[in-house]
Amino acid sequence: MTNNKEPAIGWSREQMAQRVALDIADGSYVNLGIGIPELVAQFVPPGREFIYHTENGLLGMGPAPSAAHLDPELINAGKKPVTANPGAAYFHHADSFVMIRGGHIDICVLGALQVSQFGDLANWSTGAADAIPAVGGAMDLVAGVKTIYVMTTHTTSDGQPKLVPQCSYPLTGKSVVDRIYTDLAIIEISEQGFVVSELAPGVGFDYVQSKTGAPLIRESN
Amino acid sequence: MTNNKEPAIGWSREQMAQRVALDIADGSYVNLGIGIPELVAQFVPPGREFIYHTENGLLGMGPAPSAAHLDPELINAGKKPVTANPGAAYFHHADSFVMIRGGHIDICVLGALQVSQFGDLANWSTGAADAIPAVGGAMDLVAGVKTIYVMTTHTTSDGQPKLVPQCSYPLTGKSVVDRIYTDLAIIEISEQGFVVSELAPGVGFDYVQSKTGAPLIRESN
Amino acid sequence: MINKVVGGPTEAVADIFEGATVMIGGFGEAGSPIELIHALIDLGPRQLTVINNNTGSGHVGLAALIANGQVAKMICSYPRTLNSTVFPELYLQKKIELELVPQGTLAERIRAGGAGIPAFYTRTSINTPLAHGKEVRRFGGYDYVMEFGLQADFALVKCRVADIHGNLIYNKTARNFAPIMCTAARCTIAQTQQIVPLGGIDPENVVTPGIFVKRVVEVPAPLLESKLVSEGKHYP
Amino acid sequence: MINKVVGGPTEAVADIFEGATVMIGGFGEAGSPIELIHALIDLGPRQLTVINNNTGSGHVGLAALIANGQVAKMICSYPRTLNSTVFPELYLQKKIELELVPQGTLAERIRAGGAGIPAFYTRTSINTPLAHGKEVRRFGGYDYVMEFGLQADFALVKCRVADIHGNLIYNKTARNFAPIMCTAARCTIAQTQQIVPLGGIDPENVVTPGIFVKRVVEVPAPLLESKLVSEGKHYP
Repeated sequence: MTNNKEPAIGWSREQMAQRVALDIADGSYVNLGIGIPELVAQFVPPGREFIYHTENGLLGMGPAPSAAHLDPELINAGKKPVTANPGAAYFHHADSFVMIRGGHIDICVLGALQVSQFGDLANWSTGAADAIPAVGGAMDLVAGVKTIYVMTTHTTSDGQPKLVPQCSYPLTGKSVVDRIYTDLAIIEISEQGFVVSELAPGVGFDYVQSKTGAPLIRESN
Repeated sequence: MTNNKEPAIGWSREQMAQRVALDIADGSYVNLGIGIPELVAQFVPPGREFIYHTENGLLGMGPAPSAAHLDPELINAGKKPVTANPGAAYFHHADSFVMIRGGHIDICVLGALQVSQFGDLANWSTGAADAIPAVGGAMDLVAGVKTIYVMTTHTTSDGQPKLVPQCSYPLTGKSVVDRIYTDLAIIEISEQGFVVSELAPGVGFDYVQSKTGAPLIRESN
Repeated sequence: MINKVVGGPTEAVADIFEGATVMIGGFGEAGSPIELIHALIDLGPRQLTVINNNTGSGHVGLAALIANGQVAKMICSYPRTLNSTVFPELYLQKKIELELVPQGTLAERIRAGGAGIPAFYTRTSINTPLAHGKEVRRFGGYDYVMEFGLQADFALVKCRVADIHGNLIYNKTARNFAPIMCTAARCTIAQTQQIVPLGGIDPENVVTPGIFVKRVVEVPAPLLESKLVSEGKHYP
Repeated sequence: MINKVVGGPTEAVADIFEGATVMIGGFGEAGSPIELIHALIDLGPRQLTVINNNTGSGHVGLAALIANGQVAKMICSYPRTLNSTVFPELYLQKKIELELVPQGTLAERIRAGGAGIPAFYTRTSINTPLAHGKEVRRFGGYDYVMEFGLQADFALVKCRVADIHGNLIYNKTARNFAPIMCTAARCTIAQTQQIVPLGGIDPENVVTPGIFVKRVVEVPAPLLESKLVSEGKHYP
């Protein structure tokens, strides 16, 4: 049942994004973090409609434009060109963060450097002395959005666990993450710690545990 | 020089309004309280332009409309129909009070029940047990607007002083009034108390003092 | 797919419950969602806390809701206006509670409630009876009063145009409290004179983005409170 | 009579003084008032505190202002972006100060500064290093951090259309920080692609009412920061 081989196993980034999208209810207001989370928009299940918020001041964000329709003043939080869907609205930054801080956004999908077993998130700084600290809207999002999903590779590029007993990097927020989608598993944050709710095809519980820095709990059936 | 007779002497309400208007600089953003202060808009000196703010959500308020152009959804803070001048803007209540609380309005002209010699204003409640307390935007205006002018009859309808050593009615704000325009005189608030800067034609200093509840100071020339 | 349009005022307000806190847009009659208020009277929940700048006039709209005994407490800045007799009478009989809040503080408290700000400081009301019992704190040499954010279970607002996502635009000074109330209520219900297709409102001109609105109901020709009052109408 | 239009960027920024606090609109290049910033470089005042979400890119606009040694301190949320090298180098050499503020807190602090709110509470940054040294207070069972309003001597913003009273409308997501910065500065200077007669902007659609704007300067075809950066341009 277990699989301890090292070659590419588990979900691809696209499959992770698809899996996240499946868990978002029709009609949700969604904020997608920069990077991998942006992929989620490509996998909206048939019959569902999500409305995307980008914290720089647009609700109803659409996909990237064709080269002919680029507008350097219509961008997302990652400063990449986007479009506005019918029914969109522009607003200023204070109003945009009313949506975030006021708890009006249903779901935010973010990347992570580390997630602790009790849902602490570190995703803005490694705390290195020579780093330029930059936080953007991450702390506002985890403090205000109703549900926080993290989407991340299960380990760092050099194989270190990103799911840890306690974050060693500076926190973005404490006890803020609800669920983690990795290439290996879907993991809920419970009062007891990490609970594995789903394993990627061909991936065993023990293998995931071996890649995780804190104890995993099998979901009780 | 003094005049102790009781018949109508001093400035009319229109003359008071004209006198106030003379003291407002070109280009000022002005909020006029309900009642007598509204008359000021009729006496803008030639060559000057004032922009009127009404706290229910309009900057660039114009005069009352003709009966044919009444719109029950275009009203002033006194809930009377008004118009919008070219260059006007509508906004919601929180934004409207950003203008007030944030110190962006240059001058507010208000009525008064009482003004103390140190500039305390009482204009929202007599404190009577059977009164329905109602404050509206008066406390916001006196707390936020840069310059507060009071426009009032010098005494109550039964001859009691409205300019007093200390307000007996509940305060709207403490040390907020800059200048008082009455039917008898123009009175500045100084650190020493009431200073008479101008007397209405035919009105003597002693007469004004006799109608005032606190000592008046002659302006030094 | 997202379509927030519901059939009518009755359906729109059907889940407003006894003891609910309800923000109601409008400054006097401008922006008063009178059809939604009348539907709330038909529904009949009692012990409501209502947040509005005033207390209605005559015997229609908000005044009728109060007259019908459904309102336990009003939070407002100016409870007496022309033709306002219902609230004053009940207040003097101590049959209704009043929390009097300066108008700008009321607006800011509602905005704060919608913005996730639990408390803020303002100079408004300092050294007055309305600051009694409130925390006073000094910043930069001046005293300020601490005020709390206000939230509600429901907001009832009136607008001019809406789309099916709940994006709203208003009419002139009828905008007043509506945009901030939409942000501060768990369930915002908007009556609109017109519903347009998606894209019918320029994204640059949206005043209330749809994220703040749960239900939209079309009322093409809303009643005019002042007209009803001058005719001596009572609701119901 | 009121006419806030001035002749050009040079005249518009002429009184910005050494040690001034300057808010500069824009999120990356979207909304960056590049002609006003270049005029500020020409003018040369030093020891500025600049408030902007970022720190510019390449060697034009805000990055050039920093490279020119005029900025003592940046208050921002995200000082590293694509092609941003000027600030990082000076920061690592300890030649420029940084106050890092979460983006939403930055926006709310600017709004508070314009709204006469000296301080407010937010959950953002609680239990993180960015809350260190700040007052924490409990409301309704949750901890919140106290944050202070931010004000400035000047704000420089870019808009799409202005009238002579200083009413402004923006272009898409270039709106970002500009409307709140306009409220929080003693002197707001707006560069606009177009000036229209009074009445040329529908009062329902005004985003920044003229009361918040002191000077308007027309720049019909503003430079595009990303284009200048890709061409390797330096200013001056």
